Amino acid sequence: MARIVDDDQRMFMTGNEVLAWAALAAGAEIMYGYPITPQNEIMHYWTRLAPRFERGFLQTEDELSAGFTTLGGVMAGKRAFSATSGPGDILMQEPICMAEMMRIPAVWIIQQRGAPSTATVIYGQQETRLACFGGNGEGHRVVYSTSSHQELFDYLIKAFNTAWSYRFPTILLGDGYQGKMREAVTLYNPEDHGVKLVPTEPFVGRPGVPGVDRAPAHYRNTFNIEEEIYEIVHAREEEFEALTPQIVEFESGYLDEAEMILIGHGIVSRAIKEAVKLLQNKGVKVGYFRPVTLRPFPVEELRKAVEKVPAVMVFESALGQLLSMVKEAVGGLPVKIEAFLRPGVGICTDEAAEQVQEYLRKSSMVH
Amino acid sequence: MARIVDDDQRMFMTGNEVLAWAALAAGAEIMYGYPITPQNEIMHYWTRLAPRFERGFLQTEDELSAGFTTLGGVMAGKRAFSATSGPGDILMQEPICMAEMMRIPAVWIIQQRGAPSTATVIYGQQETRLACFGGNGEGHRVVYSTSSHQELFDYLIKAFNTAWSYRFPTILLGDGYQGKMREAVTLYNPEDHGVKLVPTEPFVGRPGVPGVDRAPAHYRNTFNIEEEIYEIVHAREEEFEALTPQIVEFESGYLDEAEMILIGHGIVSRAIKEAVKLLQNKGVKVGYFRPVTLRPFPVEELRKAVEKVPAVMVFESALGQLLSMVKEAVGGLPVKIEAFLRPGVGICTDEAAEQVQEYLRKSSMVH
Amino acid sequence: MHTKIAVAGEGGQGVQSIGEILAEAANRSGLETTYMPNFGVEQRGGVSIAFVQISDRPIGSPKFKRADVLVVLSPRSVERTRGYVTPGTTVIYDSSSIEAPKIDDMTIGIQSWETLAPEGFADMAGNRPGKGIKGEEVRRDSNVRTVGIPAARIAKEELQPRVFNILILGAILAITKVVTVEAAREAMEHMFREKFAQRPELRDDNFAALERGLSLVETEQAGAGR
Amino acid sequence: MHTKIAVAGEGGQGVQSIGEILAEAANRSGLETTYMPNFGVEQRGGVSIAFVQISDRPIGSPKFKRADVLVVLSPRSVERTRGYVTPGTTVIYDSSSIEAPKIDDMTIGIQSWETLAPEGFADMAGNRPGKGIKGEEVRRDSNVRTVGIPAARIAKEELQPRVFNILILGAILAITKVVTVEAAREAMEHMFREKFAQRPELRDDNFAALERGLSLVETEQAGAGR
Amino acid sequence: MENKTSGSATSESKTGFTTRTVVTPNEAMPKVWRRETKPHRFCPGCGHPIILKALAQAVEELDIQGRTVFGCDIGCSLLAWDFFNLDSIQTHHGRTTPVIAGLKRARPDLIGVAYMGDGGGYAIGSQHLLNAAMRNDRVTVILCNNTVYAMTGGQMAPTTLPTQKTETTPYGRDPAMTGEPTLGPELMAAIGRKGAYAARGTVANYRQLVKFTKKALENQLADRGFSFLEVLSTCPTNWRTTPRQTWDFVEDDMTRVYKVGEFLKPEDEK
Amino acid sequence: MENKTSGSATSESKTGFTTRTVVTPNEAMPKVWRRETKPHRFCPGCGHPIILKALAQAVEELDIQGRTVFGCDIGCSLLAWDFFNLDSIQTHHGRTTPVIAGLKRARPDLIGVAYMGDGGGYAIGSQHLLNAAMRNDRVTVILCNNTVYAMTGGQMAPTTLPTQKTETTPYGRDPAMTGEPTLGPELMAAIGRKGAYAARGTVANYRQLVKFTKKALENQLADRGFSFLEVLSTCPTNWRTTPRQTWDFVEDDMTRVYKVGEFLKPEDEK
Amino acid sequence: MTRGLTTRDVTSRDNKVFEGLVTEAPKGSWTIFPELCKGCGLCIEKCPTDAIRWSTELGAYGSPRVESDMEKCIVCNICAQICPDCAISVKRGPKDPEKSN
Amino acid sequence: MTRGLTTRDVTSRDNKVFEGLVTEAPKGSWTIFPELCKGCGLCIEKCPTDAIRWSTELGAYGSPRVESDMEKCIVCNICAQICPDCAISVKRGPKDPEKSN
Ligand SMILES: Cc1ncc(C[n+]2csc(CCOP(=O)(O)OP(=O)(O)O)c2C)c(N)n1
Ligand SMILES: Cc1ncc(C[n+]2csc(CCOP(=O)(O)OP(=O)(O)O)c2C)c(N)n1
Ligand code: SF4
Ligand code: SF4
Ligand code: SF4
Ligand code: SF4
Ligand code: SF4
Ligand code: SF4
Ligand SMILES: [Mg+2]
Ligand SMILES: [Mg+2]
Repeated sequence: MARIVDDDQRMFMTGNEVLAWAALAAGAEIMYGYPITPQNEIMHYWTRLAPRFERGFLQTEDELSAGFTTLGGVMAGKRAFSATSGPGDILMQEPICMAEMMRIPAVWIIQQRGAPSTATVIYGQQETRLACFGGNGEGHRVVYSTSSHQELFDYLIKAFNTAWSYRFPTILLGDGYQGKMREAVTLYNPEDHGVKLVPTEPFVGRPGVPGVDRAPAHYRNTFNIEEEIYEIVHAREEEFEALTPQIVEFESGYLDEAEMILIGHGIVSRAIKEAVKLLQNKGVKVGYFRPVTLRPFPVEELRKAVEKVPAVMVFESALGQLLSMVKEAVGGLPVKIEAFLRPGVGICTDEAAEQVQEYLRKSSMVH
Repeated sequence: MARIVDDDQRMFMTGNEVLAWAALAAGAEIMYGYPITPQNEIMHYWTRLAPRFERGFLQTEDELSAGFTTLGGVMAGKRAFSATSGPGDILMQEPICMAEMMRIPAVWIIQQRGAPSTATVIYGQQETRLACFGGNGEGHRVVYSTSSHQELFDYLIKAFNTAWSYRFPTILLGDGYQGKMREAVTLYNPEDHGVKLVPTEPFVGRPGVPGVDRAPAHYRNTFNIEEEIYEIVHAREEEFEALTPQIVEFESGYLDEAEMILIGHGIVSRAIKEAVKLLQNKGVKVGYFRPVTLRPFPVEELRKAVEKVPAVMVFESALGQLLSMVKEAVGGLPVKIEAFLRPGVGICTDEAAEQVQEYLRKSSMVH
Repeated sequence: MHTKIAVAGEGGQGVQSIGEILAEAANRSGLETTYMPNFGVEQRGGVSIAFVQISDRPIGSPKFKRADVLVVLSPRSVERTRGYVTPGTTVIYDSSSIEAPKIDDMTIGIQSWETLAPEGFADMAGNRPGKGIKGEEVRRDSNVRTVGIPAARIAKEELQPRVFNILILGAILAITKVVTVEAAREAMEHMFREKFAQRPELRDDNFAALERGLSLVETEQAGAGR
Repeated sequence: MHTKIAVAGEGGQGVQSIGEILAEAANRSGLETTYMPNFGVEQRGGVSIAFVQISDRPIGSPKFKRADVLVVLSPRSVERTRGYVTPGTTVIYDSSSIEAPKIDDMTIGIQSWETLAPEGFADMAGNRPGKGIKGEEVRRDSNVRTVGIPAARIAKEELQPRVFNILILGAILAITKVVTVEAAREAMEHMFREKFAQRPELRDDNFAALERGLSLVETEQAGAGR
Repeated sequence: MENKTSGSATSESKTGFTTRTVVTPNEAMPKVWRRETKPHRFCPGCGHPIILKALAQAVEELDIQGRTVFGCDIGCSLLAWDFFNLDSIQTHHGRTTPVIAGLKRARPDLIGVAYMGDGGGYAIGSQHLLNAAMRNDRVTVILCNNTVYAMTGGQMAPTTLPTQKTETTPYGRDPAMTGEPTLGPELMAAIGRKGAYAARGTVANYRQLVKFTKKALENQLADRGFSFLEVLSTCPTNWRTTPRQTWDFVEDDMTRVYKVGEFLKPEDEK
Repeated sequence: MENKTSGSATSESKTGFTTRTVVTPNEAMPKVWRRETKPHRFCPGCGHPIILKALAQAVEELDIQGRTVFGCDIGCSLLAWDFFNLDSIQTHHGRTTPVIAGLKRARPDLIGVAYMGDGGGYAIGSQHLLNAAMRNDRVTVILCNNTVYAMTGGQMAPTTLPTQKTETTPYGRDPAMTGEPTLGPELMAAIGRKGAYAARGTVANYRQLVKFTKKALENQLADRGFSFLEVLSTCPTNWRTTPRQTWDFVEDDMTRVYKVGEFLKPEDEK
Repeated sequence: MTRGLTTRDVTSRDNKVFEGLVTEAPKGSWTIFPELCKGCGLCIEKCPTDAIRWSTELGAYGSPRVESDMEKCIVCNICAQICPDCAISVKRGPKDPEKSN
Repeated sequence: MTRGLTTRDVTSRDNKVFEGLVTEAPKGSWTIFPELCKGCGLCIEKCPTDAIRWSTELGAYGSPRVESDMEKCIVCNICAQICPDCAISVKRGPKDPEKSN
């Protein structure tokens, strides 16, 4: 793969532009896409950059096609990816669930917008459940939720590596804010940072005549018998669980002695981290926990974090999607679960801090 | 509406045939559909019956079209419905989430099959999460999970009434077993059983010239500003919560003194109910709880049921979709949650009973 | 009372009709009944299985994994349905086309696939290194009764080949007594109303076959048992 | 140090450039910076807002609800951005096209929509009987500083109409000191490299406007304040 | 159309003619346009509202305002969701055809108009367009051909001209890689359903546009068959054109590739 | 093809000729058919495997077994997922075209064949088929026209003949309500991309079918353009026909509506 | 019927009026509606007699609007037909429409 | 590369052989493969000389298979071409292919 920058290079650019560069750095060979706000600029930058780096691009007739052409590209042995949002994300679930069943290591970037339906083109964390569990059920995929331009870059590279290491479709989950805002990022060649790109392999079209020199590769997603599906789903689940320690990622801080832990993912985690620092400066004992992988979800890690804490507060720009995951994860522990849910709108540092203080004031009055 | 039977009539037929009759009884005026196993026979019977009862039918080019033509039919003021399964269910989420946003009272029948991807055409409860929470997020819908042919009939009538009473898209969630098996059912005219059909109203095409005699009806699903979505989603949530006591349904039995409560929905609830009776006959103190509405989920009712019980066991033909909902619902209670998960395969009375006895034996050894 | 019956055979043998008549008759007798065909992606070919349950209390899953009565009408269907055999199962087979099925300790309870799939697909599926369903155990005690009925031969020689399945039905009724002969007759009258009306000789043929099936058991049962 | 700046004006006024230059300059000064335009479904029309944050610590949400510095360049943008005003906000406005904004107790903190939407859409949205965001409160104490700059007039009369926005930028720098003039100049050199190379007079015009904006504040600031 | 002049202030114009101020419902604006929502949300120089003006005029002339339902797509057509004094449904991207087709099946007495962009009609919704045409659904589809995905910022559409620069063809559309432009009415003519109507109009010829629009509606009124009208339109925002360039692009560049006229009339038959 | 006769038992046939038993790889079966998976899973008398025999023969004659990738749809075509000694991908219903088109873009050296039913191609996947044709994607699409949705039990397809009874047209297809049959190759010809190929073959004319299949592959080999082949096929299971009726339906009824032949040759151009 | 539906709360009558500047000439009158004119310039290019020019006054978006030179104008109505915003109204005939009533 | 992929575990060589019944006549030989013949009857209808008829033996699905009357057969190969299951092989020419080798 060609080096994309001479040396580490600090840039000030939009998140969508970062992603186009990250895909180049990750060695992505072809993008398949259909326009939808707020991810369009990934395509715009990619179509400008791709010819310079000899990468491919195909604009398709819809997201179904974008997703299925991506699967074709991956099965041809290429690092292929697509990007979408909102209503396009719904359609993309059809190819994603075929990728789950057939273990096709395709990569998707999802920049969440408002929901449900066409809603707004701007921002939200309302596609979290869809990104993690979309499709007709029980497939396995990896979902990284990023919070900064640097993470967009780092984790898109990682997403390709995860996909091709474990053969689970992999999603990078961002949002419209991340796509459209500008902030600083350092672009680099992965090898300069000791990151090796996991090699790809063709599923079909390998050398040799099938049936003569080698067995033909026969891929399918249909089964005739109920018990086959039972076996496949269970086997996948076991494999996914076994791999979880390798894949799962989270970030936390100030957990010791915390009276409350703030939980948030993606860009909201920036606000809660800052809020925690703010409160700590004021002497308020609070910590934070941020799942970086939403699938697999850092269940054990979260349980450990909240074990000794009286309460957590979940922050999300959604009506309780992360909240569901948290509730499920901490089930059985005595921790009280509060939530600050702002479907479709951003959460600022100040208001996060205010919410926590308000809660602590009220609950101390009760005690 | 024409009477569909002279008098209550006991029949022995397949579930898909029951549904065609139920739609007639519910006064459904037009069906839009695309073939997919295991729901095809609904269409087959409907196309045979519809002309006799002057109802309409349109076979479309795909499920997207089936869903969106259904929305057109409903907005024209007709009781319109569609039916699907599996991969078609994924596609149907696009129109369903438009229905959520625009409060279009369309009715869908979903006969679950194996998952993920094309999988099997037979059976599963793996589309439970999709049926309840599909789409790009946070829309509101009502989901009834049926367990017998009689319920298919009763609840499809109810589904139309719920949809048109509250203007939430409504789903009747069955499965391939229910669709394909034969058992006894009593068909009746709703009015004979005191069931009134909620009247419909056109969204568009009402009498009068818009802008002259009356205001035009302008429906949209797109908003320009983040805060609008915030408001809409929150307002819907409040409304849905307020309506929950009216809509929510569950079934339970033998809860008193139970050492364990068995939880299951849909056809699996038949097995657990029978298992409970079997065990009770043997003197084992167990009860059961079955959510009939999966959305809204009977959270309060379940919490009340399990409050004083040491353990519950969730049974489902899926990898933990109902389990997630149960975990979320009972969060904070000290109850232990066990599960018997059989993705894509049926659960029999005997094995349910065995599982419970096994668990109770083991846990009594521990005590 | 709760009887689980599986009837298995080749596509053209009319096993689904047997299941349907049994279920219809039970339903008419006021019993709880479910009938379910198996189905897969293919339209034709392979072993066809009918699952019937008849009970005096509500029925759980419409499929089951152990049969009280297993009827097998072709060699392939024997292979396909071994898994349904459990201690206590009565196996009824067509002794004119199948050797007495070897039911021994090793075959009882073995995991097998339920399917109507044509060979290639189903075999391939069976060949996968399946790990079996959790909690499944091979049962080692066997208490299985087998009854051979030379149904194909008798149907061909004495009656008509096409009433083969009704002859089997008669035998099932005689052996299991899950429904009365009258109920079965009524069910047939109801289900084949139009056909019987058009061609009354069909009624006679079928009812003769039913009788012959019933009487066959009385004469041959002892010999075929194990 | 954490400064939240919102710049609002009509589509053609170059508010996004102001935001971009500020952000670029801050970034070049080694500060944490985010810049975000607002965007909606339409391609054009309506009030355009640039959101910039400059801080010495990591930044949370790239949008915010209360601005430390609010720059409003057209009458419509005053209406649209009232909600960003909070005690402590500095409001900079173009006094040649806008009357001194009436900032009173009642307008501070009022909920308004962030949008670049053309009138019809946005107005309609504003007209909806919105219930506001929970936890929102109208703040009653006001401690707002307003600074009027006759930027449009000066740009037209003394400079070029097209450097109107850079003149405003100069004023922002003078008033807020969020970044140094040198940093802003460097940012412009970087961002307009190609344009400046092609038409060097552009550089001179822009830098002149920047200077004029800086100097303007020194002379007019006191008068415009409230 | 009554034009109440409710206020007037007279001034001498530079050219010597009198200029008065009148306050009026504006009779240049069709009554079917909802005045309350004007000025509308389309960009300056956008062709969409010209198409919608022709539609309004046709509805007015055919006197079907009381039974016409207007459906618009996602794409700039959505900006028309409250544009008319017509019952209107804004649908999903590409899905206006099935929504209106479904409505028409349920209420054949209504006149269903499905309005969409070239991306919505020829790309993501092409299965619906094609199959509604095949079924000869009694609906009127009007498709705005502006050679780009306008609302998302100007990406290549199926109608983008060869060598045309867009956000996803920054070096110009290369037909060898992305194909030649889609010709909708020609395709409809090839499908050639009995009683169907297919034409291509242009915002550069307003009179003809009204005529084609009327025919596309009349065909539905007469219950003859599917009606399809593509209209060559403008998007100065994404084209980044001056008014002169805008017209040149429509009248020269586009018209070279897209022939204006009627391609299938209800009388024709295959 | 070598035909090793590894065992033989001779008997006198009734007509006086000798009948021997041979054990052989069966040279009537193309080498590209995977013997291990035969007998295949299609019903007795199904036309699918005849089409797949022609495909195998064409692949063999063009000597491209080593670089052909076979994609099949959901529909009875999925039964071919392990049919060939070819790398094969069974995809989703209607999505074979994009999977193979995506593969071809990524690996232009491969020969991509997308095989599907008439439901998969003309209904749920029609946007893909249409747009791949518009883009002139260098893939070969082979579509089995059996006038029904076969795998789901025989519902109306876009290709169902007028008055034909299916599970969803129990009283016969009424073109006034459901449209006339879809004519695929004719549509492709109307799109008329330079270098594209469109033809309709029939299982009733095997030699011609092989010829058309070869041309559809050669066109991709020559990198000229999109290649489309519809094949009139049989579905005795859902038609509920005897062998005689099966042939009559294909050769008479279907061929009256569906003309067999080549509709667009790479030389032709629009 | 509007429970929870996303329909606008609109009055049934659509009575909005616009302010128009009518310039009258013997051939007819030409009216511009400044609050509607977005200054797209399309009419300028379409006028067969080059009668339309930019005004110094502003239109709907704070951008310049157009005006017509009635010496040149032949009241052909093309500008009005083509205006995407219905910002022009052209009337042939009697100098003052009011007087003719 | 097959970690977790739903590909079949197949041997690379495809060596399966079938049992064929060859009937030889002077014009050539006609082979039926009983385990492949599903008894669809398509060949019977297509044979130009009505040479094919039902056999009393069973084929692949336990349904009757076909056989050819070599008196009538003109070894035109149509039946073989049309057989969906490749259950027929036809060879023109020397009575015994083995002898000709
Ligand atoms: C399923 C889905 N995919 C993509 C989008 C994003 N989207 C919104 S508008 C649009 C482009 C519309 O282009 P066109 O149909 O040509 O209409 P125009 O804006 O050009 O008038 C797209 C792709 C969406 N809203 N939904
Ligand atoms: C998205 C989706 N919708 C529907 C189906 C159900 N389905 C499976 S096969 C089939 C019919 C296929 O018909 P056709 O494409 O004509 O192929 P044939 O079986 O006739 O060869 C359908 C509708 C599916 N699997 N996926
Ligand atoms: S972006 Fe183009 S199509 Fe959309 S409103 Fe503006 S000019 Fe019209
Ligand atoms: S159902 Fe029809 S198309 Fe499918 S395999 Fe059987 S004969 Fe062939
Ligand atoms: S066409 Fe209309 S909007 Fe455009 S400049 Fe002329 S009058 Fe103004
Ligand atoms: S009416 Fe005709 S001549 Fe007069 S300004 Fe308009 S276009 Fe020009
Ligand atoms: S065509 Fe083939 S399968 Fe059918 S009967 Fe003839 S030999 Fe047998
Ligand atoms: S080879 Fe020709 S003549 Fe001989 S059986 Fe076959 S079709 Fe008939
Ligand atoms: Mg467009
Ligand atoms: Mg078909």
